[in-house]
Amino acid sequence: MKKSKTKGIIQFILLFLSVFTFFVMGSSNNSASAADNSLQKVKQRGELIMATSPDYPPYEFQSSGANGQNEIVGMDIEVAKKIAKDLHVKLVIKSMNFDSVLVAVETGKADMAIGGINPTPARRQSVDFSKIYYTGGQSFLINASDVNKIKSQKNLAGQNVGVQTGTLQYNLAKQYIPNVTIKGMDKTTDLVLALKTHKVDAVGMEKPSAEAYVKNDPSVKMIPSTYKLTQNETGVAIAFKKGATSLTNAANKSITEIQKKNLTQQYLASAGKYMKVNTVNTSMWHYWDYFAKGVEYTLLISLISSLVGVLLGMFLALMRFSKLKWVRAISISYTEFVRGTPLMVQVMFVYFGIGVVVNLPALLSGIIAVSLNSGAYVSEIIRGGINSVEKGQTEAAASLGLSETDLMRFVVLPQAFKNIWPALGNEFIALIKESSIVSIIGVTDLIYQLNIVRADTYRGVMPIFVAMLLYFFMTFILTRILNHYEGKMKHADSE
Amino acid sequence: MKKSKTKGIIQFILLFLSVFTFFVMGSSNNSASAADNSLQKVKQRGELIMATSPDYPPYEFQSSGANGQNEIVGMDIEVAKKIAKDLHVKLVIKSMNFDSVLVAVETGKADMAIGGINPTPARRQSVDFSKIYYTGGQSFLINASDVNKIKSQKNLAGQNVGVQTGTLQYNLAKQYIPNVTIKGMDKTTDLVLALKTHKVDAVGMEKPSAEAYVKNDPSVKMIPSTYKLTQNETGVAIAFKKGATSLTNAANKSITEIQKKNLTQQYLASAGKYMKVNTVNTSMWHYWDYFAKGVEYTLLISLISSLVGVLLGMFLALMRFSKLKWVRAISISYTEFVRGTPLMVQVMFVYFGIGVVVNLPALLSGIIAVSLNSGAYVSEIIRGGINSVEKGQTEAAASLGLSETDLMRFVVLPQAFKNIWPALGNEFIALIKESSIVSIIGVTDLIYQLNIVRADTYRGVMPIFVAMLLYFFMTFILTRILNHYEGKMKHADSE
Amino acid sequence: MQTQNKNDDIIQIKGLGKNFGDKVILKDINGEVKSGQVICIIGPSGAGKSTFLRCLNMLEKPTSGSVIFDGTDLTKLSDKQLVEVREKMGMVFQSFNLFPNMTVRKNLKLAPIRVKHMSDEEADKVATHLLDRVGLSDFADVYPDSLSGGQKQRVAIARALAMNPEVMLFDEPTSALDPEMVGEVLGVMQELANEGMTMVVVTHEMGFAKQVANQVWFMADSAILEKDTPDEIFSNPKNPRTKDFIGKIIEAK
Amino acid sequence: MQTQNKNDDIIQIKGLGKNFGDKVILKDINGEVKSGQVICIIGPSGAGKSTFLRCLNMLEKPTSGSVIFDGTDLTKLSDKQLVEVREKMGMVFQSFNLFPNMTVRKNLKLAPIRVKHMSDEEADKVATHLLDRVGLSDFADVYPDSLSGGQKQRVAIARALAMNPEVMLFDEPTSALDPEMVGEVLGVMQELANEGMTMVVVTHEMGFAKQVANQVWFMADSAILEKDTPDEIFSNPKNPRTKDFIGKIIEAK
Ligand SMILES: Nc1ncnc2c1ncn2[C@@H]1O[C@H](COP(=O)(O)OP(=O)(O)OP(=O)(O)O)[C@@H](O)[C@H]1O
Ligand SMILES: Nc1ncnc2c1ncn2[C@@H]1O[C@H](COP(=O)(O)OP(=O)(O)OP(=O)(O)O)[C@@H](O)[C@H]1O
Ligand SMILES: [Mg+2]
Ligand SMILES: [Mg+2]
Repeated sequence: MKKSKTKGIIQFILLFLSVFTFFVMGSSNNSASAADNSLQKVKQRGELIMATSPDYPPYEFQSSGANGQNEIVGMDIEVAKKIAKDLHVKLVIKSMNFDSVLVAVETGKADMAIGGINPTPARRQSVDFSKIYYTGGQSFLINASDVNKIKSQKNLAGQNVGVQTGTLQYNLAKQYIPNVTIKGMDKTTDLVLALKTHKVDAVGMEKPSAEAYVKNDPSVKMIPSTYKLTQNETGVAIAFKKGATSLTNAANKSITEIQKKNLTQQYLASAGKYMKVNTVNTSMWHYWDYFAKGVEYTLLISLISSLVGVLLGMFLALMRFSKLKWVRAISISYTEFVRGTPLMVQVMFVYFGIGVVVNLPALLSGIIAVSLNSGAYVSEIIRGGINSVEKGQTEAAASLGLSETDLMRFVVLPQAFKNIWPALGNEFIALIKESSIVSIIGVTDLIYQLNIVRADTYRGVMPIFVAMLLYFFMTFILTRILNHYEGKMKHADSE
Repeated sequence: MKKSKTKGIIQFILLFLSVFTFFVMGSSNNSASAADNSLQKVKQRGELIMATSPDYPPYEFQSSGANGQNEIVGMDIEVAKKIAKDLHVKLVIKSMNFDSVLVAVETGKADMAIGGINPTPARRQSVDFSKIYYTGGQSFLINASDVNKIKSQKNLAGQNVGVQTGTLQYNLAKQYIPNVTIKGMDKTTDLVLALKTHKVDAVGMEKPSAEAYVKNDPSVKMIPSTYKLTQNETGVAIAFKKGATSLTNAANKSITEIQKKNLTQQYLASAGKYMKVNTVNTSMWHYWDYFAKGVEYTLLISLISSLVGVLLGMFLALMRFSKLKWVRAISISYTEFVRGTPLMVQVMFVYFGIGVVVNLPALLSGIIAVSLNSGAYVSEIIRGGINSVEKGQTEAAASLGLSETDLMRFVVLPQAFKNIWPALGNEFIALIKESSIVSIIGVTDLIYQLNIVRADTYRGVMPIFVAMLLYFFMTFILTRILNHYEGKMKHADSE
Repeated sequence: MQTQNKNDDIIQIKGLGKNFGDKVILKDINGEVKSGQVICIIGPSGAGKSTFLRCLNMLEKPTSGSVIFDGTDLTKLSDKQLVEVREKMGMVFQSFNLFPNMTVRKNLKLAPIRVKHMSDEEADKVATHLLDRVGLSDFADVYPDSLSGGQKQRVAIARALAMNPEVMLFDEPTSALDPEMVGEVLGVMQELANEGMTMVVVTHEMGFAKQVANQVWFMADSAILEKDTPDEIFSNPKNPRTKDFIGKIIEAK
Repeated sequence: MQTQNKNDDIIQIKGLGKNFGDKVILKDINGEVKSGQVICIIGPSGAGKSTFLRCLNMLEKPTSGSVIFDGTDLTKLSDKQLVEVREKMGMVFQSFNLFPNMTVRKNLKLAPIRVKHMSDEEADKVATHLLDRVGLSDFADVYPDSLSGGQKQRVAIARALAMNPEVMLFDEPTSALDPEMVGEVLGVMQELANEGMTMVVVTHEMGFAKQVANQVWFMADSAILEKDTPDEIFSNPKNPRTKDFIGKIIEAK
């Protein structure tokens, strides 16, 4: 009973809004309708030109489908096609930035703009809108096995609900679901995994995203939310040039038919299929460029950091043999402190700490942090190398009257470096693994890229496994190469 | 001109909504007003009982102020005090879950509920609302130095704007700010740091949060957004029992005065002061329990993982000496693979991978991953220990006719373990550092806790530094302890 | 177990060969050790002396040929059967190889208890007796690390004797020792020889060889090049390689 | 620089003492080495022989007493001045200490070029001459790793001679060598002595001491307990510690 009352109020608001809309539109239309030949022009041209920004699945998005070519697909495209068909004209799609979409309509470069556009009052100032053809809003994803248990938002009372931390969904769930236990996570993919592993009973997310998941994964189902949101925010409509009433009305006729036959569901399903092609079918191969970029950055970071690390380490090691106590103290303190704290906290410290003073990009911060870290370890390696040179060498040099500098230059350092090449090689390999930590500040290394692929494919584990293999091959192959050269060096010696 | 037109439409909507509200309220009031003695009852009692959920700064929140005691403070509390004062009664605050706040009013356990409550139509079904006393909504934080450059949302066109990824703010900024470059980050604190380091020109966030920042940090300023949102979502009002018209009207009178004198600003400022006490004044000491918990978990994870790691490592090492080729192969493959991939990717693999099959909590997943990782390294340590036992020992044992088992049991393993205690100790210390990685799956280790403190204090660097010091002290002290016992063991030997 | 050539040869080496991969370490070694004999083996570094000695008790498996001990061809035995043979051949190494994790007494008792299944008391009695014999009764309960090199080697000899072996093999038992400790170890060895123990000793101590050995075998280039009495070998070597080697060693003294 | 006791003593040791922390390694050592003399130092392990030798060229700074070399008290010199003195005292170590990262020739040339500032050709001539003298002309361009122990030690001697020293110090130059290589090194040392080089040699090679040494010093317990001609020391030692030590060594031969 309570529910029906709520519904009534909403319907009342909707009714009012429609009347209001009509009134406002009508009043501005009056001045323009006299010269409206928009529909006629489209029919003469035989083409309906639409502007859109294809980066908003499942509304509209690029699909590099099974057949290879890139095409723009999505629910909105289907709607536009339907309108064009009803007008017996060809649909021409102009792809552009979302910012430019409405401008294209205003300036007559396109007949209409479509692209998940909410008909906000502000926009109604500059363009005319069709009827709302799809209503998005908030919904929940649940496990297919729970469809009988969780039939509506009501059933979520007292359950565990996952939501992205710090989002609208978080606040909505907290305020409107009684006794709910909220689990906040950062990534939608993680939430879906949490759902599938029954760590949460439902995940709150925007309706089209939820539908995309449902279309891709038969083990999850969607239920609508009963949050109260206005049409302005949830409805989407088509934008036309102000005064293009005849074209708008023609579009509205198509939309009425779409709504009557509930075609958007069908459109969404076929958009989902494209998304399916985009994710499951092409598997991990499809994302080889993502992984390649990750490998490239990981190697780059490791390489630069190990080079800088060797320079820094050499400096620190020589400081250790200085005659000045404070120079030794600085070197020891630095080395001990860096080796006594986790790289993760060092990366954060450099990024956020130095970031307060100078404006450092994440990549540079990451390289600096890893280099500073590596320097401490390399200095210990070099020191170890110097100490590994037999004491007898120093004594022999001294007994010959060689100076300290000559001793270092001709006797100790050449032997030390020969001893430590393997250790330096291992340090580089270790950096490949350790540099994974820079992903936390957003550097696009392999870990970061795998997270992107996870988010993109809705596949939780496979990208992790692929990255794991890539890391393993990198370290494995590099270890073999190093061993090979080490062997060669040893061989060359004994000749 | 365009802008004023927009404003006009909004005013029209607001007007309509007020009328509408009045109409709905009025109609339901009619049936109850006859018996309304709500105001009278409060005055007789001499107490105004309010229900609230003090976890929503700056509206209402717990403050363990400078004077030590815990009290509930915030803008809402000031509003309630004002009403109580105007009624010449005492204010009594009942603290409860947000879910229960409206129920408390409905069932008469409290006279009013206040707590950043949006007067949604759904709620209007069960309770009466006062006038809206504060309008929240979206706003931007900018650098104080930019106040002349960025005067309104309009000036953000073409600028860099930071927003939390996946939030309403993200979509709003993308859709409404022309040519904007959006930088998405996960944490509000990171966004504020990005702002202060001029990586972004503005940060979009909810108005009260923005105000809290402004109150705490003179280097940032707030500008309002011009996004169009309905009062239902941005306005907050006080809830009363249905039909408590006299009390509602009395409250409305106070609210009118509050609005006239713009008291909410003043209230917000004083709430900000409490927040200031809550953050800056008590510095890091105030959060010692957070850090303590982090240290506790970090030590716990390291300890359990190193124990399990030693068992696993022993097992793997003995497999290495097996006579069966495939047993050796399994041990080698496992060890090489684990040592060839970063712990971070292993943690993710265990959490999300095993999580698909069994429902594992993050802490357990973290411990499992770190243990599996440590096992591989420990097995190499043990193997090294066994190999470090001189070949002569094996030959001597063989020449005496000792069996392989006796050789291992009496001769090799006792010597091996004596050799590897230091290495095992170092492995434990290394785990303290490495376990920092489990924070990425949400285990409340020291890194995780420091991020909470960062979010809580709006201080970007200090918590990182404190955690760094804590890590250092842990590893430093443990290293000294280990060295001490190592020294003792050596001493005991030579006796 | 096959029984062949039952005579007074306790060890017979027949056509013994040993390769490590492609590398020939021993080729066609022949020889007999009679019961109670002391054989000294000399020769330059890398000649294969240690490898030969280790082939005698199968610490190293020969590639070809046979080693017949007490009438049994050791090269035909399984690992299990070898254990029984090894009990009867004690071995003493250049680097002592005492077990550092046990006291001297435990070093002596371990094998008798674990291999011969002696009782603890019995093993204790044997250990006490042998430590007394090598003059180290006072050191029964210390760890090897606190002993001098000479003392360590005497303990190693006692440990080998604890298994009551028929033959003792020594691989340069004194060359890791400081000169003043060489005497005490050679003294113990000489006593052993006097008591009739069969011994095969790799050593460069000419004095010991002259005084104690029945035969000196000269090894070089993976083979035994000359076998003779110590007097003949040292004063009148026949093989030019032997001549050269003996010459160098005498010159150094 | 103070000049004292200008006589034919090239080295005078006066009340020399050395502690490592609390541990007394040398106490009140006195002695003279005349130009052209060969002194052999013998004694048990840990007696302080190496430390004493290293105090002579200040590789180890004495705690007390003085070492007067060519009339100069070395304990009073700065590090810089010491370099000049060390040029005049060559040293040969038990473990050779050749520089493994240089060829034999480079090993010989490094110090003459860097310390004596010789030209490359000059140093090359010296190196060629000395390698010829120790019989290793053919090995000038190999790395030390491919030499035998005896060859390494001969290179080490040549390297020390390349600085044209007045005195040569040897610290157990043959005790890390296989027996057949001992002779070649002692041979080179004997030649050196015959040519009149002043030498201080820590060694246990009795034959060498008897044949070459002018004096034998016996060290034990941080002190020199007896100094005498080799004949006297070996056949008629006076000090009971000496007697005991000589007895043990002779017994071992
Ligand atoms: N396990 C092995 N693998 C390969 N080659 C080996 C092995 N053990 C010994 N050798 C080689 O066999 C040869 C003979 O070694 P062995 O130790 O028997 O000589 P040796 O006469 O005892 O010499 P030394 O007097 O130096 O002890 C040497 O060239 C040595 O490098
Ligand atoms: N740098 C040092 N610090 C402390 N003690 C030392 C140091 N160098 C030597 N010693 C000690 O000084 C004592 C004498 O050592 P030194 O090497 O001079 O004896 P040695 O007579 O040469 O013995 P060996 O015959 O074993 O070479 C020994 O007890 C040794 O442990
Ligand atoms: Mg050998
Ligand atoms: Mg010495």
